[in-house]
Amino acid sequence: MSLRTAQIISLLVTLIGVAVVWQGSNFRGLGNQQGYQPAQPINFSHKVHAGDNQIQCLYCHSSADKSNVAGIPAASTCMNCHTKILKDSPEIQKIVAALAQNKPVEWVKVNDLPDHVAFNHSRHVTAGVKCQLCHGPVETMDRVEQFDALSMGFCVACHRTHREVTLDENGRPTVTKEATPKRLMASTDCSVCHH
Amino acid sequence: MSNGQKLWQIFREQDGKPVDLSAKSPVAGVSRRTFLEVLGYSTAALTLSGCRAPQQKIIPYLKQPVEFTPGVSSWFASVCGGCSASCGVLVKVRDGRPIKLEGNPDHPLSSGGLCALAHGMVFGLYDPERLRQPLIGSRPATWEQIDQEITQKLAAIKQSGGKVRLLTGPTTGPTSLETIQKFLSQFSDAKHITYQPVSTDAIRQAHLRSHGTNAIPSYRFDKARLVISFSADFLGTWISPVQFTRGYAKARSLQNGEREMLRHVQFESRMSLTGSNADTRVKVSPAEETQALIYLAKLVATSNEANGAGGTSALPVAEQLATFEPARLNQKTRTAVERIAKDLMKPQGDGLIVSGSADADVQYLVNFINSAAGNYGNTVDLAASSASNHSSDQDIVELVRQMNAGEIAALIVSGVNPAYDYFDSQSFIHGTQKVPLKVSLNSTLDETSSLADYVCPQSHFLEAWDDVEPARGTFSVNQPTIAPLFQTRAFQESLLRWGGDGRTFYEVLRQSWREKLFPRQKQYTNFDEFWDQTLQKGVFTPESSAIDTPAFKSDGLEQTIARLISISGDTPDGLGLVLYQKVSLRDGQYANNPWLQELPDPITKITWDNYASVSPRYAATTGLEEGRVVRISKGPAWIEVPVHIQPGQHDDVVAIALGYGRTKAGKAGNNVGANAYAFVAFTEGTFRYQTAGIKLEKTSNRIEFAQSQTKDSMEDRPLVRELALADYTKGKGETEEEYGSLWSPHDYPEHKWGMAVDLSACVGCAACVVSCQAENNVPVVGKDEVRRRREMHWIRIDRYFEGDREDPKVFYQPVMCQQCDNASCESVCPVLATVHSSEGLNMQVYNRCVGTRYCENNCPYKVRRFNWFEYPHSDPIANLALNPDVTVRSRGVMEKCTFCVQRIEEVKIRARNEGRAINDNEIQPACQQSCPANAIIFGDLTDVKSRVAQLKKSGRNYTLLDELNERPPTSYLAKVRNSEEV
Amino acid sequence: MPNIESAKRFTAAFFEREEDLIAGAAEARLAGFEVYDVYTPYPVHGMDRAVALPPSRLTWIALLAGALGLVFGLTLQVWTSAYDWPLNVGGKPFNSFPLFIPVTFELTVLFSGLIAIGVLFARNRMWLFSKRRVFERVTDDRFVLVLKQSDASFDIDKAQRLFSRHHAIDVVEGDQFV
Amino acid sequence: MAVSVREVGRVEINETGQQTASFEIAHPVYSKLRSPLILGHKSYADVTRDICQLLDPKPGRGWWISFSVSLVLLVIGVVAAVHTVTTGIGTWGLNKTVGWAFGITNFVFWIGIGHAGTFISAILFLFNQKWRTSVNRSAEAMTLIAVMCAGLFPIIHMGRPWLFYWVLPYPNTRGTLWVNFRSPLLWDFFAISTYFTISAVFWYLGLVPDLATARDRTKSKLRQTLYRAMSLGWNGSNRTWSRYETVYTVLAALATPLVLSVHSIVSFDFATSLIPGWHSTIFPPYFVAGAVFSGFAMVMTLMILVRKLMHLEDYITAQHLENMCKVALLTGSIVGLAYVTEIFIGVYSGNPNEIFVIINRGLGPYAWAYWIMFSCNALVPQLFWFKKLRTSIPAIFTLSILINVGMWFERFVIIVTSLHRDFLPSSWAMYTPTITEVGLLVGSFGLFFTAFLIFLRLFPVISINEVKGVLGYAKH
Repeated sequence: MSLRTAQIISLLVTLIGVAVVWQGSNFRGLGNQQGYQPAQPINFSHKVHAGDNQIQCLYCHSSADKSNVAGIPAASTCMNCHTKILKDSPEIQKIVAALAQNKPVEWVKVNDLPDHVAFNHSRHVTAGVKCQLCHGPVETMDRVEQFDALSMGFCVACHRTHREVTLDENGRPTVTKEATPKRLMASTDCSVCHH
Repeated sequence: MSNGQKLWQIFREQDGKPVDLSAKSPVAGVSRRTFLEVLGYSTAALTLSGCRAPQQKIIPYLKQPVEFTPGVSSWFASVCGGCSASCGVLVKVRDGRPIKLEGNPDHPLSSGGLCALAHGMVFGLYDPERLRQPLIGSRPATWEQIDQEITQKLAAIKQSGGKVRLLTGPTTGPTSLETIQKFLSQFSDAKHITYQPVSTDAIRQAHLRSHGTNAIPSYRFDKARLVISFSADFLGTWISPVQFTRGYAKARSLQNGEREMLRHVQFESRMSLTGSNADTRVKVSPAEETQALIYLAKLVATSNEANGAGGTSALPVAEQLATFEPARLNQKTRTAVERIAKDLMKPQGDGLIVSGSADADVQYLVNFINSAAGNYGNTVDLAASSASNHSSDQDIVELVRQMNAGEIAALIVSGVNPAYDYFDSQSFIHGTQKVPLKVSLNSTLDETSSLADYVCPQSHFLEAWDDVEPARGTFSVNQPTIAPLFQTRAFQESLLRWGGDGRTFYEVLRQSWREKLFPRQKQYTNFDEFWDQTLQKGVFTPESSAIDTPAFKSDGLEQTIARLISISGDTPDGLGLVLYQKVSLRDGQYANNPWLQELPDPITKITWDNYASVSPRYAATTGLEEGRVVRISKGPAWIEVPVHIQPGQHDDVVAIALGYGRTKAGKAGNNVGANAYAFVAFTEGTFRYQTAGIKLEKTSNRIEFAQSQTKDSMEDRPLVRELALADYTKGKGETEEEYGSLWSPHDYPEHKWGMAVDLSACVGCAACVVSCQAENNVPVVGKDEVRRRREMHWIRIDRYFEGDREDPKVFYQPVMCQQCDNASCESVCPVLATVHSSEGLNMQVYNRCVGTRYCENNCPYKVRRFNWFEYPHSDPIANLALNPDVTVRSRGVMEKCTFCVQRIEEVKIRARNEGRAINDNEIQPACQQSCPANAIIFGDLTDVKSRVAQLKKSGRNYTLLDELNERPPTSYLAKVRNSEEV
Repeated sequence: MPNIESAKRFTAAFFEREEDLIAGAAEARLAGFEVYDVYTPYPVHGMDRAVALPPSRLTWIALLAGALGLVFGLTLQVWTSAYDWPLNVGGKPFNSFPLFIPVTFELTVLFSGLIAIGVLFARNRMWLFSKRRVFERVTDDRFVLVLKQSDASFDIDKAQRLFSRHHAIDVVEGDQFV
Repeated sequence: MAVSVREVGRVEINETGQQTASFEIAHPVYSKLRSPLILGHKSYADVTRDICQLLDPKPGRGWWISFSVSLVLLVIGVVAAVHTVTTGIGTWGLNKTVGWAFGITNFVFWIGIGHAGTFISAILFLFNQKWRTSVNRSAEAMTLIAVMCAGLFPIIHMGRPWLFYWVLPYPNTRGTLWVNFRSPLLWDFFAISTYFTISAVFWYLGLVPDLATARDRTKSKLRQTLYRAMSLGWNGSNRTWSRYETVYTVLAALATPLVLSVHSIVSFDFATSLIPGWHSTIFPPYFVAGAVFSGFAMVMTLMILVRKLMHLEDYITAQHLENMCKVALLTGSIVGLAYVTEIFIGVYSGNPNEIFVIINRGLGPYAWAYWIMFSCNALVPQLFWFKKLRTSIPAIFTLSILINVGMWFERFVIIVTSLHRDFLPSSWAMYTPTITEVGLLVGSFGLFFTAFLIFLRLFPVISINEVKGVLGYAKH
């Protein structure tokens, strides 16, 4: 092994080291479900409902502004419209059947936080945080996928900038306004989410 | 009912209640614990990359109920079914699961307090060992079968006119009683027998004699200024402990600048929770106790006030008493009695004498003194007499006789377990064999149920409708907060079925309320409105037509006194046995509840066991050591229990707790301790819990107690600080020394949570411990682990004995995490798993903790608890009791009190969503909420007007271990004893 | 130092005693020979002077490395604890400087030591399986003096005489040192 | 030995026109007073042979017996460790009051042992103590192994050891949540890893020339490849030597404060906390002295075994052992002084908690441990005042073992007696070790001896080149 090779190797090592430190915060750890896009029992399209037909998120996810969970609409909610619209489509028939057999639809959970995280939808919704901030451009998704890593880093990215956060054209969160008054800050106390 | 899933099905069908698995319900997919596990093994898992968390399902409603939001807790006012005291409770229901009981502040009796037992009830609901369907013999059966067979057999009895007996515990609900009567009325010879293993029947009988009313008065400790208790454990287990503790604490409170307080004198032979709180505790043997009482009666009867006061019929017995000489009493006791006799008579009516004695004669004498002192109508209230704890010892004895004589055709048992706790259980068991039809309505296959032909498990009180009238004129409805988990039904339902009544008990209940109670109020014209209001308020008190107290009847008093004098004189000294109940297990009905089993006894700090308490001197003279197993016997009755050396106990007395030694309680309760009921005697129409002349022999075995505290003394350290009322009123008090700091403290812009613990109020009842356990998913570790000093309770109550071990002063000190500003635990954690919040909380992040236990070592208060093992959370039913707002901790992480941060966050979020500030007292940690004595006050220190901030200004305020300069926002208010000096 | 490639022919003398070696080397140098290098089984003190080897500059490198470690350690701690994400730990100030000293010290030593030795290895071309000519028994009990025959003017007899005067037991000539 | 060359710049041209330079060599002056360090009038070749021949031949019975014994111990330890990690720390005797006991005791004990090696090689090197040459190699090896043993315990004793890497300040997906640089445990982590790295490097550097020697002698192909790889093409060139010595000195200079820092920092685990009996400013010097004390005791034990096992009596002479005894005597007396000072200060402070700890140690339930510690560490070393004992091998052997026992108990006493009765009597508790913990202690010794025996077979036990350097010492 010559001096040359030794130099090359040591150079590589250094580069890798730098890369690790630089990119470390983007590594994908266990439980990172980003891009998770499971098949659902009913082929429901958010694009059609939230996108094309402009139905408000809260119409179906009605507890998002009251509870820690956003809530999945009851089958009855679907039938509010679908008794008239597309009542014959096979997908709708599934819901009809579910109601008939008194057997609720078992949706597959897409955005699933670890059990040691207590996330409260209502606080974020009432604080004016857009759903898309975490869930991404759902109104463009035919089948919903997990838009962001939803890692702790993702959460504190907003919480640590005590400012209002909005989305840029790519639907990426961006810090816009100046710092809001101190007492309205998003807290970074561990116990806000971990208890 | 095999798995959790089915259970939810039932749920859905019956109630249309939610099945929201997205909430952190342990039955859904990955529980918190499993997740932490996964997280834990992440290093391993990372290598097999791309592995995902298991797929989780969300199951929404079919039809959205309007009043209900998933993930938001709703509260229902109801009644605690733990004992017949029937305290008012609020049931916290989350996603269809009742997960917590809390005191109902609007309830006139318990007024927001709750006892340890009540907090354990939630666990009872999800006890996996409850019967899940009716049984015929031991075979599972359907209700149809059961109803059919039983109705047939009852019909036959109706023809033959055989005796039918319904044996229940004390029942206060008007509708329930009505149902029972209606059911029994169909038989020619039927009787409802109420039975209590530990009864207060003597009081009832005494009042029958003294006032001609068949009642147990309600004692108004809140009105009393002087309480004289003859071994009545009214703070622990006697009649209605929560109500009494509330009143007692109220009358002793110094939190609002009061300058005087109730004075409490206790005469007792063993060290009871109540006695340990007394201002003056006089240690007497049972025989001396009786003499002391007679002596008091003498002084009262012969005092001028009594005669001057007229009204009382003191005079007839005055002469008889005048001749009495309390030969047994030592000087100390005499002076104590003389002193209280003086105070008792002036001013009239604010004294209160209570006695725990099961001797009707003694109680009669007590009534005499109370009436002579003019306490009736003031501190002793017959008008609102207590309906709870009504039972007749005579009746069950008679029943057992008849059973053995083969006279009973049908025996229906509901909610009682005589096969275990009847003093002569053998003859009861033997008797049952002669009863053709034995039906048990108990909810578990306990000692009695296993003897029955038919077991028709009744629902848990959280699953059923009921009504109660614990005190005359105080009505509550007990509403179900969850559909029955199993195929069970309320015992009233069963009786209705068998009585051929087609209605549901709910209908019966509404109807009887419409007919009986609705008319007794004017506020509402519409019954439904009245009904809803009552349900929401949790209590209904009609305008009572005032009943004036009947006059004291002294006929027979002389014989009584004569007898008492003779027995108290004759009974030989020598070893006597005193049987008592523990605050945790009471009569043993809930022995299968591990929360209660693991609750350290307030006095001995021993868990998972009962034992024979003896005095230090007795132990020394007979060479007994702690834990030495002894055989105690009297006649045929014998028991083998370990010895516990109890400071402050009388030398001639051995005390053993009842309620242990269950054989068919369940996994947790079986064979814990030994059954002492065999020592109960039935004399003069009442069960007696004291016997003289027992034999005590050492055995060769010795055991180690599972004890949460082994050191009794404070080692002369100023841990619990004490003031005499005299000094306190003179303004003497603590002056907190301010220690300097090397650096400027951090600022707490928004809130600064703080707590004050009033040691003067705290009676050490340990309700907070179980409340905390229920709220924070604190695991149960079992006897061996407690033995290894690894119990997990987040709040503990330190108990210290000071002074002469034969007659010590007792101190209680609840210790939870003090949330120190300069927390020594935080700076040593290498991974920042415990840091300080911007609101002054000492946060503990379970998922960050790697378990070095350095914080535990460095915590001077030793309040941190480590998960030594993976504590079991495998049972899907038991897991339903878990609080979804609190992470279930995995093996290897540290945990501790967080001031119930989940509650703080909940209220903060609510307030912010509503855009308002948080009100003082809006946030209550579990310990504060349930404290019957209001000893714990929590609040925001940045708000100078908050109650806690005010209390910290008090002269009694001090910081535990302040010399360490940990600067905790938690502080203590010094204990004040109502005496001249400490 | 002479670069290895240019050394074409060499003369090596083997000695048994370090005194002979030192004397031989020193004299050879003064006599105008170009001492290529000296090979010994253990570090012979005074050798550097005998062949006029300048003192090593590695000490300075170690010093700089240490300084680097110090700065790195201190920055890391102050930045992470006081600027990047300040947390209230036990009520202590965000920048708890005194508590940062131990780690700073350790990092200083670590950097200094590792870098120094790294440079040493690089400078001496020491790495795994690095191959270099090793003289017979030089790692045992022989002392070897190697003269470079850089040009024709090299007087082999004179060298021979010089060697034998210092009791050299053997003299070899060779091509292509490396 | 020093040879100084004095030049007389005299260059003359003789008749033949040839240049001749003449000068004299000042020969070194050897002391007649010093006794030789190495016995048996060894030549360079003898030294090489003596040391290297220990490597090639198949190991003897003595080695195999001791190896299999220590291997068994090691297996016991592994079982205990696996049991602990899979079942939980609950398998230990700890409780809510005593959070540390055996685990940390072993940790501090082994770290202490790990101090002698670097002390000998670095500090004695700087003080130019020639006698170190025949012991430093194995002493350093011992250090490394001991530090390995020590390093295992903080990891095993964690509740979730698989997450130990969380103490590293690396960028992560938690918004980069860093670590707590205020925690002595973190200091430990840095101190120990640094200490291990530097010691390893230092040891290896000293090893390189000897590996070259071994490379040039060994017959076995395998060994040859190994030594070739590790000797980094060493050829004894003087340029290499001169840089080598510079760096060696630099490392020695760095290692010296490092040795002192490591145990000071370990002592901070206790000193910076507020537990009475821990919270004490005397700890750093007291711990360092203790560490060197125990370290030397262990070196003596090992050296006595080694010289017997490998017939190195000529190299590791009574003189070496006597010198080490003297060091042990010094450090032991410092430790004894520390004990007394602790008692004095504890009582003098007037702090009731401190006073209580002193009493509780001497008379409490763990008094037996305290008195074992006191007699073994404060009294036993005093015997080294007698030259008879300093020079009798069996005596040294027994005493050194006693000292090791004592030093283990010192850590046990400090940790357990301080914890089990602290501020609130309500939480007072007793600690009794479980079989698992004992297994771990035994296992750590197993690891220690297994590794050391392997070292004996693999590397020159004595620094060949350094010994050659001192052969002339006291020669005439």
